[in-house]
This record gives sequence, structure tokens and C-alpha cells, in this order.
Amino acid sequence: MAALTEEQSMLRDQAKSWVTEQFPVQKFREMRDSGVVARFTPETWQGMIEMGWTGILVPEQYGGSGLGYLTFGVVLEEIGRQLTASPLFASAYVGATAVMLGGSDDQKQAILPKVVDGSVILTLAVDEGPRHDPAKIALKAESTGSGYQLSGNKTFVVEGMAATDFIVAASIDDDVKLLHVPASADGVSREAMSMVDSRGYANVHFDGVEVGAEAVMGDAAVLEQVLDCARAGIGAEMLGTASQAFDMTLDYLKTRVQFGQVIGSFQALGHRAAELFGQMELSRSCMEAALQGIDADADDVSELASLSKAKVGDFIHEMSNQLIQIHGGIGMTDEFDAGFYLKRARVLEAAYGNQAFHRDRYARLLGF
Amino acid sequence: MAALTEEQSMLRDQAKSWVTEQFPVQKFREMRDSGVVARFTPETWQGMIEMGWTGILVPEQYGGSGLGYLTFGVVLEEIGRQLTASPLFASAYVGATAVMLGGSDDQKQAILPKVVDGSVILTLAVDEGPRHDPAKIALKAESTGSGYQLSGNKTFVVEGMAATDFIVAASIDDDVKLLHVPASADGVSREAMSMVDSRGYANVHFDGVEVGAEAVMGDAAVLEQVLDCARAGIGAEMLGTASQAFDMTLDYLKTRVQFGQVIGSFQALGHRAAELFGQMELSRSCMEAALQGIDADADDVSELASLSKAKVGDFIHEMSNQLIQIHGGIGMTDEFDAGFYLKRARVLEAAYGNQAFHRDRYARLLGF
Amino acid sequence: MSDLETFRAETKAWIEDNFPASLKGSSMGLEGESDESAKADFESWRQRLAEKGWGAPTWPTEYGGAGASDPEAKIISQEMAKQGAFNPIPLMAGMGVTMVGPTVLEYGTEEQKQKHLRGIASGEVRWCLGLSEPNAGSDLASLQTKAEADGDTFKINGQKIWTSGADISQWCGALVRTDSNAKKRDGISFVMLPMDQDGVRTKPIQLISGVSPFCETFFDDARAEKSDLLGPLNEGWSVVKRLLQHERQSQTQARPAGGGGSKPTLQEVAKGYVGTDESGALADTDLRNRLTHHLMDSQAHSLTTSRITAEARGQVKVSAAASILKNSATRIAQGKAELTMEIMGSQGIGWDGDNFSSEELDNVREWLWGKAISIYGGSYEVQNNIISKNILGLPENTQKG
Amino acid sequence: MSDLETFRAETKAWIEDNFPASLKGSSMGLEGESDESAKADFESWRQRLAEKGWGAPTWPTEYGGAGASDPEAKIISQEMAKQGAFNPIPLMAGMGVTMVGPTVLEYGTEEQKQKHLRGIASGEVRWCLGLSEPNAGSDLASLQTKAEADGDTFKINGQKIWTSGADISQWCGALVRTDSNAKKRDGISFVMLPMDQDGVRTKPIQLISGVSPFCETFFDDARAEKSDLLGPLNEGWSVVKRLLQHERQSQTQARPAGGGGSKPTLQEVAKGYVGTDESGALADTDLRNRLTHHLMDSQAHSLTTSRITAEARGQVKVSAAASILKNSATRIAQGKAELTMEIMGSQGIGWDGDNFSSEELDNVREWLWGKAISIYGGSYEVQNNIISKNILGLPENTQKG
Repeated sequence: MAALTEEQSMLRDQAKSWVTEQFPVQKFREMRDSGVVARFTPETWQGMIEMGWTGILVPEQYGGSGLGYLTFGVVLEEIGRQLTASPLFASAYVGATAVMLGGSDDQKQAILPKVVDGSVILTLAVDEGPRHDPAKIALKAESTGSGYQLSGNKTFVVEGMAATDFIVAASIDDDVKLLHVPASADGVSREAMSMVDSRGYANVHFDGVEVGAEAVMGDAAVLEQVLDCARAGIGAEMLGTASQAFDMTLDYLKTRVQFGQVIGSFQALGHRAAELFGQMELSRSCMEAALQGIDADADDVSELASLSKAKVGDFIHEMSNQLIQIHGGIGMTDEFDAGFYLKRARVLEAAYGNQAFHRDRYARLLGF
Repeated sequence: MAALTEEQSMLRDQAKSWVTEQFPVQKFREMRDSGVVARFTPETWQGMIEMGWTGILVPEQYGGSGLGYLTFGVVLEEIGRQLTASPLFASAYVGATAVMLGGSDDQKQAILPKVVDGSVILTLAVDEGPRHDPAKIALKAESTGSGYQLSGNKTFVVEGMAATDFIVAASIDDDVKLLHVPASADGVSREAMSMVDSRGYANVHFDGVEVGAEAVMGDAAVLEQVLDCARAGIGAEMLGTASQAFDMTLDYLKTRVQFGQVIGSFQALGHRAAELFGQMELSRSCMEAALQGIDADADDVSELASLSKAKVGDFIHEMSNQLIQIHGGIGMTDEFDAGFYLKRARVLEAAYGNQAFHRDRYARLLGF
Repeated sequence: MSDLETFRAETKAWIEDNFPASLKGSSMGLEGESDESAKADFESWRQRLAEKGWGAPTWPTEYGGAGASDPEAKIISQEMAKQGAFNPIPLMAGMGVTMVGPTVLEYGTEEQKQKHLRGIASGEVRWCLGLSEPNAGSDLASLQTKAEADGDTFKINGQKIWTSGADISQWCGALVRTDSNAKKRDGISFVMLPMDQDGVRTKPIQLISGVSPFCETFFDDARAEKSDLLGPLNEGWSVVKRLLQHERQSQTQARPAGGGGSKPTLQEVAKGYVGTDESGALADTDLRNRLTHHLMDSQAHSLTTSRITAEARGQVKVSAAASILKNSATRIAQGKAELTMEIMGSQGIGWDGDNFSSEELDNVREWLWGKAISIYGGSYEVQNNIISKNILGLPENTQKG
Repeated sequence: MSDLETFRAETKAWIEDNFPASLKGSSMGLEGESDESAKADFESWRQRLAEKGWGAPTWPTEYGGAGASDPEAKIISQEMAKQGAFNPIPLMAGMGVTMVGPTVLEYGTEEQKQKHLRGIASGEVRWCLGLSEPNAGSDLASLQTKAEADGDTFKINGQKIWTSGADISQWCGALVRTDSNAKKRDGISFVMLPMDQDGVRTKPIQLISGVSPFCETFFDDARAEKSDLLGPLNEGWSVVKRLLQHERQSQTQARPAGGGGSKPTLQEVAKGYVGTDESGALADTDLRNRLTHHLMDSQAHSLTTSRITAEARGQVKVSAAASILKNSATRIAQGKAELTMEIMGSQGIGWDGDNFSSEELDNVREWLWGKAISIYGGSYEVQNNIISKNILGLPENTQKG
């Protein structure tokens, strides 16, 4: 990472060694094979809470450290490298962002300290069909006088089985509002979705669920802001995952012998590695710029978030394919880790809008 | 070319040796440097007439040989290889096609034999702005009782300075008609457009030009058919040009020495050549299929024509860039021929709809 | 009526008379069928095909084929498809019909042809191929598995990988080192050995897409008869080169859309998931653009296959074009799976469960499995080496083709 | 107020006091200006800049610079841009300010620094570089031009190509072979010689884009003083490597949009030529898609330049990143010209005449000329060799970087 502060560098080193030593990809394999429903292990999650990662975004007055988005990105990148599974991103990044941007003082007071100590696991529930489309929310919230009654479905909800609280995008009259709904509320049901990356997702059903008027946590504008933060943040995790795939590939190029020489000495592969390296560096700049833009409250955060999600998405797409291709047969076996990176790549690409979504959005933001 | 008849093979051999010996690219250079307005030399044109190329499409009853479109493609490919400049394509291919598809018996009788003997040079005038858009014809033809009066402009008219007769797409009420307009008619004026490929083009102005009712030569449907034939045919010329660029590049890869070895032994360049060769073979199939489709009166000629124009267009685009790149500094000099191929490539790409136009059209034809 | 027309009419009639109506429209994978009567119908159909020589119709009749020309063989498959019939024998014979058989026909002794070909052409003997080794990869010639002469047999020791169907095959064609002092490619031989013996052990490989037909195969004092040496001793390299040409040849087709042909087109699938704008164009213009490229590439590929076939005057030759077509087919198959996945959105990245349709789950497997297409049978890079060296005549570069 | 803020205020004031208002907004190419008063203003501005040391502000004051830090130099250009001023000296000095000067500062003797640097920093002496040769291309080390010791001088014979500005330069830095028995890279030296002598002849090269600054340069018993040998004898290879790093460095910027910054953006140009649909999106969705890719790549490139600068703590180092940035800048510049051409349609492929606007004709030249960006200063392929070898640490492959 570029020009980090001393604090960020320390955090990166801490994250790197913790993830690599305590929760490397081998732990992810064990979790996958165990079939645990939440799709992460309590120890992983507990470790993250203890290191204070759940409080990186949360202001000090609510029990966090308020270090900001680029700092959180440093951690997400290291997590991405080893595919460490946990609700950290869903709850302490996306969820906390929604509360901070859209929540009332009461909501912040009530929720944020619990996000930090891990007793609340938040998740944002937006999409209702197979494609990311926050402009079309069908889930209805009808006014009951004292509050709202919700009916509808949400799909592909990240950590939807583990979440204790949902932040739900609902359509109220012709408007969109975010509503805070406890998972324990009457009428909420959910089922696990078994995705290709073996991580935790759920379809969530809201069948006449009632919440009070104080459940409102922002409008369509807040939703868009939260989503931009999510896009920028997931870019950091994606770049971590892709960078690890690059490192694995480079290592293989230097050690695998074919035709009497290491395969990295074949010019076609050397140039391919050079092109991938260039794309990685360019992607990194976009990813960091988006996170820095949020920290600086810049007015082009939306452009930067779409730029980052698209460029990092293109890189992880190509890099994950090359990871398999260059490893050859061994890369095709489940025994080797390459497949995990490939599978995770496509899920990350689809989350919060794929490359096509963000290219189109970028063009619209630039006025064409 | 694939599975040619004996006749087609003979014609190809004849065309190849005539073009290579009599009118190689060196002659094109001389023509360019001479600044001749028509942008071709009378000897070239006369030679083609004498060999019967102007009659390849024209039925025997009108003085031609009626050998068909794939056969004409064989010749166009060889012409494309050496950039031989002439009105052959504009007049004896596109123009003759329009007369054959849209002309009355009288028109055929009057025009086709003269196309064959070269005393008439036809050209189709469709586009009115910088982009190919046959759906939007602004040039107006108003009924005069005994015929029509034309007012408007046509741009980028191929061989527009040399043409003796225009076939003009005009808007009549809400309809489009093709009208035969002699270049000598009152109110017709034209100015040469000096394009990057040093070939003949004109902007043509119609200022109250009067023609009789018998000048009509088909409607919008005929226009679209003629254009599809033009697209398929220009694909053959384009593939010839691009194939020559490929051959020049391959030759250079085998002879140019750098770092003590011929550069074709560097794997990155070897693989690039392999990829280009694959694209060339795939493009060839599309090009031939489109011409064969016309000959067989197939019902997917439009799809095939768009497929061909787009695929051959992509190939010539990439191939012409690689021609320069692989030749390095020498390729940048005007003294060497590479620049001619690059410049010609972009003009051919733009003619009758560029790759973007045809990809969009192909998708529409396939119903999405 | 031309000869071929007569042949077509006879073929049509024979299939009508012999193909069990109960099997109509079912596809090839009926071996494991639990229904007893279907099983019996299937077995009787296999027998009739085998008797007719249509398991491998272009092979000579004396070796279980029908001595058919390429156009005739094409007619047979066309007529079968028309009636919902199928030829299950190539699949049942593993690598037998597509690769081992043609190579035995070319390199085998009369005795070997008599011994092996009928079993393949009838679908009764399944073959696997022991070529790759864990440390060889694309560099096949660096193989380590050793065969030592020992009386009338070779004694074989070593390990093979990616032996497709090894766990269910009766015979194996294996590439072994018979002279360890010779230069890499010179001391290699091709032997045929039965799988049902103590010295052979197989272990299926789990792939990223799930279970797979591939195995690791271990030879521990395994035996092959000396009379089952194919081609001359220490000249197995030329045999296997030919074998691999046959493999490339069998892989030049862009993967068939599969099944009954009534599958919706990719653009229809896309319209279903993504929707259209008021003009009927796909709502996601970025996706629409890439889908168009894909469909154009796909049509260009099949036009090229037809063209090259036509140029070869009806005879599909094992030609230099195979490398181009293999790489093109690879791009299209892999591109299609990626596009389908993108089109299906979050429904396209499911692993299992009722939340996903079988089409959605199938595509995920196809996508993952398809990553192998650019690796096996001569990787994408190796094909490019072949094109650049053998077709374009560029000088040998550092990587061998 | 910080030091830099003070510096900015002083800079602003100095420019206000010294920059002739008559030159405001005019760009660099004023040398050939026919208007006599503008010529005089231009010359006086050059002199004032030279006196201030702002022709090459980061150079030491004793050699004609201003001893400015990188941030200070940046402030000078920013403040000039704000007032429509400019620094014409780097252009006037040819290869002097960007390449020769920094290398002389590093490798030169005190005598050489005194002799050459002031002339460069004041814009009075223009330099060209004689590096490439007709048969060398990217393989610079295989050069043939010979220099033989002869008293106090070297006698030079041979031919150089792509010597930019050779026909109008006063001095040349040339790479010559001084030991023909040594291995390729070992017997090379870097000498500086005056162009105005009998043994030197230049011939401009006509390019596909038309006239060009490039020349062929012929040395026929040309002379260089031995005291003008830069770096040790036979060790010119390390000098030129450094020189080329400076060149790469100067090429990492995606080409500026040029001129006054008021040029319409590419998307505005596109909307003008192509039109939009009712939602305001570009009507050609295929083009729109590629334009989006281009603009994203372009923004990614400039963010990367900023990031790498920040990582180097404000000092733009001649770093490994230069190769990545050079190739990225190349793709963007060439892609932009191609897109612009496509956007302009048939108006974008004109050569000359009143039918075309100057923007249209300029783009055609830019497009053609821009094909050289991936060839000179280390071709696209050579940059990839450098990345793969020097940055990624992959083993030496057959092509040297």
C-alpha cells in the first residue's frame, strides 16, 4: 500500500501476520469442509473483535477507534489474501457505515458499541433478484401509524444467516428508505444460499414484519452513499485476493520446470506476468483513491467507487483465470487452493454491481 | 481461398500475377505522389476492363460473364493485397449490383454493358454525415409530375470524382428511393475529399437536380440489399490488404535480427503471430461465407455481411497496428509501405459501417 | 439417386427398424440406468450397432467397423440425430474409438489389430491413456515411468496422472521410458496393458468442479506383454505425437450446446435474466456488446470448421488447422460459460440447493470444468507454439511445441 | 506560512513582474514566430528565466539551475500555468534538459559540467542524441559506429538514425564503439561532439505522419574531444542505461490534452459527432463502452502516477515503475487517437483540405505519429522484458531488456 501512515503500516503488519499465521487459507478449507452453517468459525470472528478491527470505522465516542476507510482497507486486503471468512465486512464496515451515515443519535448509541464488541452482527439487504439494481426496490413498507409493516424478499444477503440485525432497503410510497429490522422480529425468515465460494449468504423473507417509526435509517441518497462505501471497501478485499493469486502465480513461474527450464523464463509467460503486474498496480491506485476519497469526503466518491469496482473486478477476473491456466493441471484439483480464489473472485465481482454495472454507471456520472 | 472452382482458381492466379507484376504497391506510391485527381491511373483501369473484371457480376445477356460474388471476391482480395487503385469496386461491384437488383429492364440494358466496357463509372451515394447511417436520408427528392427534383448533399462518395453516374439514396415523402443521376446533370457539383489513404472520394452536392420518373432504381429494401453486397465485397478487399500486412510481418519476423537472433524466435512475437494467424483464418471464413451467401441467395445474408465486416474489420485494425509495431522504426517511415496499409485499413473500416455499427446490427438481427 | 442418397435412405430405414423406441431422445449416459427394461434395450441397441460396424463406422469391416467413408459416417450420425437415436459406443470405449483405435490402425501389427480393435468398436472394452505424469505437465517427453524388459513382458514402475476413466477401464495405453540413457524423446515406448492386474492401482482426482473422471494411476511392477508394444521400441514419441493429433482433432469442435438441441440460445437466456429496453435490445449494453462478440466468434468458428472441411474435399484431415481450431473452440467454450454466469448474476454463482435451477448449477460446473480445456490436450500456449513453428515456419523458440 | 507557501507567493509575484503579457496563453512553439515584437518578448522572457535558473530549476545554481526541490519545481510550473506562462527552455534545448543534463550531472567531470550545463539551462544550446542505428533497433548494444583515438580527439565513423532534431542541434551525445574486440556491451563509450563540423551530415526522415524532427545522421571522420568523453572509456553502456531511464521517466505521463486545457473532453467530442439517446447516453453503445474503458484506464493511469509519486515521498524517482507507466501511457495515447478517429467517422480520416477541421486533421497526424510511442525509448516489448526481469525477478529470457 502506498504512502501509509505509521499507524496504517503497523496495522497492516499486524493483520498480515495474524491472518497468515492464525487463519491462512488452510483454515478456510477446514471451515468449508466442516459444513458450518454460518460459514465462518467463532474463533476467527472473536480474534478480529479482540484486535479491534470491528471498531476501525466507529468513532471513539461509540467505542471504536475512528481510523477511517483507507485503514480498514489495509485490513480487508490482508483478509482477502487468505480468504479469511468472517462477518467483519458485512457488519463492521457496511453495517457500521449505514448506521453512521443514516442513523439517529439514538440508533448510533444503541447499535455501534455492539457492532464493536461483536454482540450485534449487521448486514445490508438490498438486492431482490439476481442482478444488483438498487434503483428497483420492490419490498414494500406500509405505514401503520406507529411504524411500518414490511413484506417482500431479499436475495444474496451477505452473512445473512449469521446476522442479528438487517438494514433493509424498502419502498415506501414512491420513496426508498433504509429500515433497521432485528433478525428476531416476527415474520422474518431466512434460508442459507450455498454459493460457489462457500461463504455465508441467505435469502431473507419479510412477511408482514412490523417495526417502529424509529427504525428508519436514511433514504435513497444514504443508501447510495453506503453502497459506494461498500464498493470501495470490497475493492480492497478483491485486490488482496487477486494479489495473492498473482504472488502464487509468480512463485510458480519461478519454480515450475518444463522443457528443462523454469516456465517463467518463457517470454510469452514473462510478458503475461508483466501485463498482469501492470494491471495490478493500476487497480491498486483506483482502489486506494476510492477509499481515500471517502476519508476526505471528496465529491467524486461515486466515480471513484465505480472506477475501483470495475478495474479491480477486471483484474481479479483475468488474474483468477490465469492463476488456473498457468498452474495447469494442478490448478484444476480441489486439493490445491487455486480453485478457491477463482470461485471467490466471481462472487466478489457480482457483489454491489459487476464490472458492466459500474462501467455504465461511470459513463453516466461522466455525462455520456 | 477455400474450395474454389477451377475457374475461380485460374482467375485468382491471373489476378495475383497481374496485380503483383503490373500494379504492385509501388505503382500506388507513384500514383499518390503524382497527385492525379481521380486517384487511379487510366492504365490500371483499362487493364482491368480488358481482363473482363468489370463483367464478373454482370449477366451474359448484358455483356458480362455472370460468375458471381465469390468470384469477384477472389479478384478483390488480390487487389487489396497491393492496394491497386481503381473504380472497379465502386462501379462494377456496388454499382452493377444496384442496377441488377433495383434497375428496370431498360436501365439494365442501358447501363450494364457500359459498366462492362468501362464507358460508365457508377458509384453509390448514401451517407450524408461522418457516420454510416442509411436509415437517415435527408437528401430530398420532390415529385415534379414527370419526375423528381433532388436537393441535398452526399459525403465520402467512393470514386466520387471519377464517377460518370451516381446512384443516389433520396428521401421521397417518408420513403427512400434509389435514383440514377448522371454526373453531368444540371445542379450536380462535387469536390474531392483528400483522405488519409490517398484514394478517390468526393463530397457531392445536388442543387435542384431534375431527373425523370424512370430514374428510380429501387427502394429502401433494395438499398439495404445493395449495401449488404457492398459490405461482403469490401470484406474481401480488406482481407487481402490485411493478409498482405500479415505476410509482410511474417517475412520480417523471419529475417530481422535483434539480440543475435531473428525476432520471430522470441516467443512473445511468435505467439502474437499465431494469434493473428488464427484471427485471419476465422475472418476469412466469415468473408467467404458472406459472398457465398449472396451467390446462393441465402436468407441470412444480412447477418453474414455484418459478421464479415465486423470480424474482418477487427482483424485489419489489429493487423495494421501490428504491422507497424513489429517493423519498429522502419515501419514509421514513409519510405516503407507499411503506412499505406495502416491508412487504408482505417478508411476501409469506416466504409459501409464500422465494426461497432455491424456488431450492433448483428445483435439486432439476432433479436437482442 | 446418387450413391450417398441411397446410403441415406438405407441408413434411415435401418435405424427405424433397429433403434428401440423406448430409448428415443435419451442421451448417451444410460449405462447406469436402473430401469431393467431400458437397460436391456440399451444393450440390444449396442449389440446391433456393433454387428453393423457402426460403433466406429469408418474402420475396416475386418476390425469391427463398417468401412464407411467420411460422408457416409456423417450421414449415419445425421440420420440418428433425426430419429433421436445415438451411438453410445465411442463413449463406452473411453479413449478407444477416438484415439487408441486410429493409432493402432496406423501403427499396429496385424495381430494387435485383431486383438484390440473389435473390443473397442463394439464398446465392450474401455481404454484409458497413461500419458501425463505429475512432474511432466506440457513437457510430456520428460516422463519418468520406466519399463524394463523381463522375458516376454515389460515390468513397469511409475506414476501417471490425468488418466481419464482409469478406474473403470479394462486396458491402458501407456507411454513409458525404455531407455534411460537416450535423449529425452528417444528412449520412449508406447505399450498396451490390461488394468486388471495386481501391479496397477488407481485413485480418482477431485477437481475444483467436483468429482471427475480423472485418476492418478500407479504402476508397481505392472506387466505388459512385449507383443503389446505399439510401434518400434524406443520410438513411442512418434506414436504419441500421432495420438495427440487425433486428440486435438477430436477437440476442435466448439462444445455442442448439448442434449436435444432445444436448449434456449444464450441471447434468449440473457433476455430472460437481464431484460430488454423498449427497442428489444438487451438492457445491459456492456453485456450485450460482449455477448455479440461471443456469438460472432462462435459463428466464425463454425464457419471455419466447415470451410476447412470443404477445402479438404470432404475429408477432415488431421491438419495444422487443428491447433487454430482448438484454441478457438477453447475461447468460445470458456467465454460462453463466463458469460452465462454473468448473465445469471447471483443465481449463476450458486453451488447447490433448491434456490438454484439445474441450468444454473450445471453452468457453474461447466465453467469450472471448462478451465481445463485450455490446459489438456496441448495447452493454449503449446498450441500457439505449434502454430508459430509448424504452420508459420518461425524458428524454434525456447519452448518446444 | 510554510516555506513552500512563501515560495509559491514569491513565484507568483515574480511571474507577474516578468512574464510579458503579450505572450499570455501562447504555447511553446514560438521560435518561428514572424511577428518581430513577439519575438523580442519571447527572447527577453527566455533570458529572464535563464538568469533566474528556471530553465532547469532543480539543477544546482552553479550550473545554471536554481537549486530548487521537486516540490518547488512543481510550484513553478503550476504558477506559470495559472498565469498562462510557460517555460520554453526544455523544448529549445532538445534532449538537453530532460536527458543529457541529468546524466552529465551524474557522470560528468567538473570541467564538463562547467562547459555544457549552462548552455542547456539557458536554452541557448540544443542537444540531440545519437543512439539508435539502422541495424540495431531495440538491440542498442549491437551498434557499429566506431570511434578511434587520434591525439586529443576521437575520430568517429558510422551512421545513426532517429536522431531527433539533429538538423538543428549544436551538440550531440553519441554512443560509439571504442573497443571492437570486447563483448557487445563492454566496448561502448559515450562521447559529446559539436554538430557544426565537416564530418557530420544530417538528413531528415519523412514519416507516415508527414515531416518529422527525426534525422539520419552520418559521421564521416567526425571529431570529438577526448575531454568530452562522458564516463569512463568503454563503459558507456552504464551511462546510456541511465540516460534511457531518464527518457523513460520523461515518457511516463499520458500525453497532456495539450494547449490551454480548454479542449473539449473526448466524451464531449463523441456526443457532438455521434449524438445521444433520450437518456443522454452516447447513441453508439459499442463505442460508448470502449470510450468508458479508455477513460477509466486514463484515470487509473493518472491515479497511479500520483500514487507512485506519493509513495516516493514527493520525489519522483527513476524507478522500476517507469516501465509500467510508459506502457500504460502508450496504450492510453494510442487508444485515444484511435477512438477520436472512430468518433469522427469519415471526417476523422481526412488528410488535408477545407472539408476537414484542424482538430480532425491534427488527430490524424497524432494517430500516425503516436504509433511511434510504443517503439521508441524502449519498445512496448522491451518494457515488458524489463518488468518481467527487473521487477518481477523472472529468469533472463531470450530477449534482453
